[in-house]
Amino acid sequence: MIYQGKQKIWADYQKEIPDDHWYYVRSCIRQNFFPGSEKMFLEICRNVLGKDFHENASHTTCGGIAYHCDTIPQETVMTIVARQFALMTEAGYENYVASCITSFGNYIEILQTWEEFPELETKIRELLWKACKREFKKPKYVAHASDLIYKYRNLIAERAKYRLINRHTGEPLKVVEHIGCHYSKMFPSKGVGGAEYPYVLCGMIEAWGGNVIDYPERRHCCGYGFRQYHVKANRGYSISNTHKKFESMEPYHPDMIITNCPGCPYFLDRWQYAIAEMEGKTYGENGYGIPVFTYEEVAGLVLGYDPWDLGLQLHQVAVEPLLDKIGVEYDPARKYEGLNHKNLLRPELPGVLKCC
Amino acid sequence: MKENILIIGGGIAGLEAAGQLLKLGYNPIIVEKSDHLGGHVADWNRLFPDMSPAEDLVSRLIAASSEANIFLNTEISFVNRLKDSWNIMLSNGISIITRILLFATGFTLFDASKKEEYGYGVYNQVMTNSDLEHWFNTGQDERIPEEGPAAMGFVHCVGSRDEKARNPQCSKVCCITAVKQAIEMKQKFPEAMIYCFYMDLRMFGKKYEDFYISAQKDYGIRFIRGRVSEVSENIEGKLVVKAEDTLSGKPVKVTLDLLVLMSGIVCNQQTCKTAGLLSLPIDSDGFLKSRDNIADITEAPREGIFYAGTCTGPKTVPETLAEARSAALEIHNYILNGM
Amino acid sequence: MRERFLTGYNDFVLPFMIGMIFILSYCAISLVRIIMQLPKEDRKKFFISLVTPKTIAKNIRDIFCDCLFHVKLWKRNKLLGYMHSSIAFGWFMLIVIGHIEVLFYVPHRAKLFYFPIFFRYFVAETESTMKGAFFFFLMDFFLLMVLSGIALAMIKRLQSRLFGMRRTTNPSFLDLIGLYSLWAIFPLRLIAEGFTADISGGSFLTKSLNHVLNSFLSDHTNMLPAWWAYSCALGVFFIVLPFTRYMHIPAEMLLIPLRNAGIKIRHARKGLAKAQVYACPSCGLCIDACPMGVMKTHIKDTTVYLNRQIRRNNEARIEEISDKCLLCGKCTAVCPVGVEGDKLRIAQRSIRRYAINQDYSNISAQMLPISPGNISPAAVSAPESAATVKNGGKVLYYAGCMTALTPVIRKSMESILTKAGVDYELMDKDGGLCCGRPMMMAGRFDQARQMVEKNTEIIMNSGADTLLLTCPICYRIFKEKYDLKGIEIIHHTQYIDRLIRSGMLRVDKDTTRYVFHDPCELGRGCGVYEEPREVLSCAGELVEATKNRKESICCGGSLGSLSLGFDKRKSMTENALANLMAGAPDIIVTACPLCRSTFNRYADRPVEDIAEIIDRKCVTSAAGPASLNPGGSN
Amino acid sequence: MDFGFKISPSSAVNLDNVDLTLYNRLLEAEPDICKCIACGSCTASCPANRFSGMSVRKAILNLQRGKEKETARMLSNCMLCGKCTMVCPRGINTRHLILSICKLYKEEAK
Repeated sequence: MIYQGKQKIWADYQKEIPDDHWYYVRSCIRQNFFPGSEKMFLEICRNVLGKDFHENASHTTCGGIAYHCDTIPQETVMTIVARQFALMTEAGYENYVASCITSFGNYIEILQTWEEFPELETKIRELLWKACKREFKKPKYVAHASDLIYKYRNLIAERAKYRLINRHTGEPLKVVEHIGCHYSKMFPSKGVGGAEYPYVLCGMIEAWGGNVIDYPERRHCCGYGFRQYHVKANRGYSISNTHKKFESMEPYHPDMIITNCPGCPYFLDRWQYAIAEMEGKTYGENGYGIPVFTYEEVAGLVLGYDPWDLGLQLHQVAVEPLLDKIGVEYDPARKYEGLNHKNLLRPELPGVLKCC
Repeated sequence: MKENILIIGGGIAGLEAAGQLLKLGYNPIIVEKSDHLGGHVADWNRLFPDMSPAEDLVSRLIAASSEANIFLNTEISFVNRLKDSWNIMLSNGISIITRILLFATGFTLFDASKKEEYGYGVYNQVMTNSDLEHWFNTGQDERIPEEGPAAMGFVHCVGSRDEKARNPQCSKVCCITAVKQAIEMKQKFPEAMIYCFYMDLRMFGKKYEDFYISAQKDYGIRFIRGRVSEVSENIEGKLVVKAEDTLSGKPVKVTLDLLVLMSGIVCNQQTCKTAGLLSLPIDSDGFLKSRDNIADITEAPREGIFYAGTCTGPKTVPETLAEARSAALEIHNYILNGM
Repeated sequence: MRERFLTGYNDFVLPFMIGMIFILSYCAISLVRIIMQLPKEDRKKFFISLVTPKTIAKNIRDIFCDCLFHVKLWKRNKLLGYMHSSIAFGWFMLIVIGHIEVLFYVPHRAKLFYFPIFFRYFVAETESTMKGAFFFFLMDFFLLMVLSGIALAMIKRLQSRLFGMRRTTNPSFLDLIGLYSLWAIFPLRLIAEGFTADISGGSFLTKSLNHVLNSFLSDHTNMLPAWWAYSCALGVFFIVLPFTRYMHIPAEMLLIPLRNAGIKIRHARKGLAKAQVYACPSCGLCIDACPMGVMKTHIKDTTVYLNRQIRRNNEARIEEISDKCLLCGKCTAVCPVGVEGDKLRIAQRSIRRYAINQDYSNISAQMLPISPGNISPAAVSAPESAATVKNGGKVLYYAGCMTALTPVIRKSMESILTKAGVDYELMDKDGGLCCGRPMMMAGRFDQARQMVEKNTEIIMNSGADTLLLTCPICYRIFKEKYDLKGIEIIHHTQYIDRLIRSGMLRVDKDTTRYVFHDPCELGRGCGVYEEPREVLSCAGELVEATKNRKESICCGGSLGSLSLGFDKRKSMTENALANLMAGAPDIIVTACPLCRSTFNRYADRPVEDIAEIIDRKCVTSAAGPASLNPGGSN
Repeated sequence: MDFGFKISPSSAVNLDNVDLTLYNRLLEAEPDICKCIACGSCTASCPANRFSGMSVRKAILNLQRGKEKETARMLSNCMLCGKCTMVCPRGINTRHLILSICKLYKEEAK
């Protein structure tokens, strides 16, 4: 591997990301899967770094899941997106940041389509007006939330309590970065680092002290694939692809996986349990799995937030071995204690995959 | 006084045209931007289909054109149109007045790093056809181990027939070059397993098909019809190459020690700039536009300007030489017929 | 005549006796083994044939014609015929007359095996033996006959072309010993008898020699060594005989009755196959006959060498030789002793073991795209009732795989049928099953049988009463292996001939010169020679090739060869084409799709199927459609 | 545990893991197989194609890709009629090739 070669490509794919004043839209599913992530994003941007991030409770889904599941037509998804833009315009923002990778891809795809087919844009404006009497301006900048964390990575590193370093050996942690397919595979120029060697997560990992692993199936999909998971008959295909990724990264013995997509961490995390049950195989050390994180969770961890406040107890793969490696302080007894100090109850432990 | 003819480019087309024009009694002036004559062919080792050394051809051409005025490391700075001629200002400060210009500006090899998925410049064992020829010539390249690669691959059509790489045209020579290089590698390393990943095999020229059969039968080179989709590195630092074997409709994966990218022929950006100085049109494929693509391939739409070789599109060596001779004759007739 | 020795014995008879006893016991054991190796029903058939007067007569006639007079060789080349029959018949007569002499003069010695052979040593002439002069003359006459044969044999080794042979076999070491001992026997006998002629009497040859010998060798001391040498030569010849090509002498005498009993090769190495292999005299006629012979490299792949390798159990070479052969059958046609080179090779192929064995049980007749109109009500009933629909029955035309690649033949044939008003149906319009012959030729009988069964089912259900074929490869297996009760199997050359004869087809004659190439499977394979010629004579002038009919040269494209590559076949095709040029034909005509496409590749003039020509030349017949079914009229 | 779905093996052919021992033996007997240019004439003319998908082109390719069972399945209905030999533009002796494959490779376990 020639690192300079990658740097050269990264240099070709730098995108302009304004520093402040963003209109933030959430993901449909992340709040259920990784509830601490979006909260942590706003916490870091607003409170730690003091930036202006606006949010509107009336924003909806972008329609991406339905679009990629082939259940709604393009005009519908475009009108939904147009309404989101209208909300942004009404709030007086022109920088639009999405929490979800599929949303991000969806916005980019729609904006590019309108550029190629302006008549479609006109039509959507009419449809939006007919539907809810709203008008919109197209955002000046569209970013994914990971772009911003990437942009703030050094600021975060300056304030970091922990680094991605194994405190027993002093070695950097071996980190697998997994980029959501819709981030830059459709429009390479819209992602930091392009499509083949995206830099957005690599940059964070490097800034926070970890070591990026480049393994053969790095580019491969997490296995979600919308229709592949949602249609049960296809679900074997979904898990087969996840399995392929783990088989490929296994020889590198990664300490953790960082992702920037709502679906990826979910499937990389939960399918490890299913694979363990089916094949009797686990990929982490001592029968554990490889812990999977969102980039916000990792940012929160290095900044010293309590792992249980980050919602890490909702992960399938136990995070404790990794927390121990980094040296993050945590109270095992508080793991299943809710914010209101109510007991969340301990989940049943799986048979093969070792969990805490 | 002998008629001045300015030849832009000192590759094989420029040299051959100069040699012919000398014989016809003119005064050819070659302007070459690099520090050597012979262009891409001078960097090549052996030429298909007879495996003749490229050096022999280039030195023969140089010898035949030695009486021409040759300016190396020189470019055209600007051009003034006079009444019936041009005043050409060169980067070395010399100005030339000529009534006739011959473009023999050749081509540029596609920058393989633009095909990011192949990892040229990123992975240690990815090289181009030109790098391999350089190794044939010098024997120096860290990417090729002394004992030879156990398995290696050739990727055809890198930057050719690729709309996204903005080169929809076929580069014509890569198929046969890949076969030639594969045979040469097999001759050097008989134990190596060699794969050629191709989209189509365009074996149009004299003896090309024989070459191909020999590669299959005598050298056991394995041809896989399918474009390489991505290249990655495994934990041992070997290349993992993925492609679809379109003939069986199945994806294939193979671990290789060396991957050679057959960079295609693309138009020379410098040529376009010079053409701009003379308001010459560029064809839709990015190469110079001839007066007619069938009957007048060597003539520009403007009087007194001629083309030879790959400045008008991908060509093989014999085609280029034939075109250079043809252009020289066109120039001769043009002068005889009183312009 | 009186005996010279009371004992009637001398040590010099020992070599002969040893050889004789050895060869007789060897032959007896071999005979029993071969007969035991025959399948039970074949063995029964054989024994019955041995007591059936008709076959007895045929056996005797064949043995005389083939073994002694070499009639087939006479027909091929007079010199060659004389050479072989002079030795065989001359020797035979020497033995017969020798025995008569013993019985006549010293009947009490008849039980001594060697006595007739060395008769002249043991007896002395008396005054009363003038009546023996008759025998003396005959003995000398036949000895001279044999000697002349031997002399010719010697000449043949140097100048085989005089005997009509371009190439001869390369003898093995033991063959050479056998050959030289055989050559030595008769001159030595002449010398031995020459030494004793003044005692035992003699005729024009021996007496004259005796005078010559006496003129410089005055006494009889040299007599004994000459008799020793004669006996030794005989002994050596008999001892080496089983290991040389001369084994054909006894083997042929077994092969003839086996053949006349109608026995077929059923095992690659045993029974009839073994008898054939040993009956091969290594004469090498098959070398010149073999179409592969145009390339020197293939000479050792001819039948004579196959037989030799089978005798040596050289498996690698047996496989190579048997796989390479085109199975054109010409070696079988020319073989003077009746070795079936093609069948022998198929038998060798049949003993190969394959790990993947084809199976067609998944294919049902319904899967084949045959139009439902083909399945007539009669089809549903039992096959026996097929005969009842014969008169109104139609022609089922099976074009076959190869014809699919030469659609012009199919098109022409269909056009002819339409013009003649024949009610026909195409059996394999959109592809069908292969007839099984190519599989058969590869020696995979089981697979071929499955195909035969599938096709039989389809044909029996078709309600047709005539099966028409344009491919001789198909035709042959349909003739030989299919059991199609009530359905006539006919090749298109025969069918067209019939159409013309019956007036259903009128053909315009012009001056075009046609040469007919006899396809191997049609001519030698099925014996169809006349009909295509009759048909062509109606269309134009028929000229003949240098070698035709039974001797026709394979086009080189045969499916029979498994291993001959495309590049190796070119020279064979060119040679076959050159053979067809003798009459300067305008058009080369054949009746096989494979021959047609093979010739077409290299021919310098048009190559056409007989159907194409007739289709072009025929005028629509006056007869109304379906007024007469030519198949039914025969 | 049965989830109602399972991990399926990759459909990709990993050329690193293809055992070519038998193929190399076949290659010795039939060196012409590398001359195949995958034109498909053999497939198009094959009468067994409709029954077992027989195709000499695919049979060769499958052996190169380690899919021997596929080849055995295809060959199971070959009638050895020789049409493929007739149409092959590279002059490959496909009939002998088929017989060689039948000799070397094992049939799918029944």
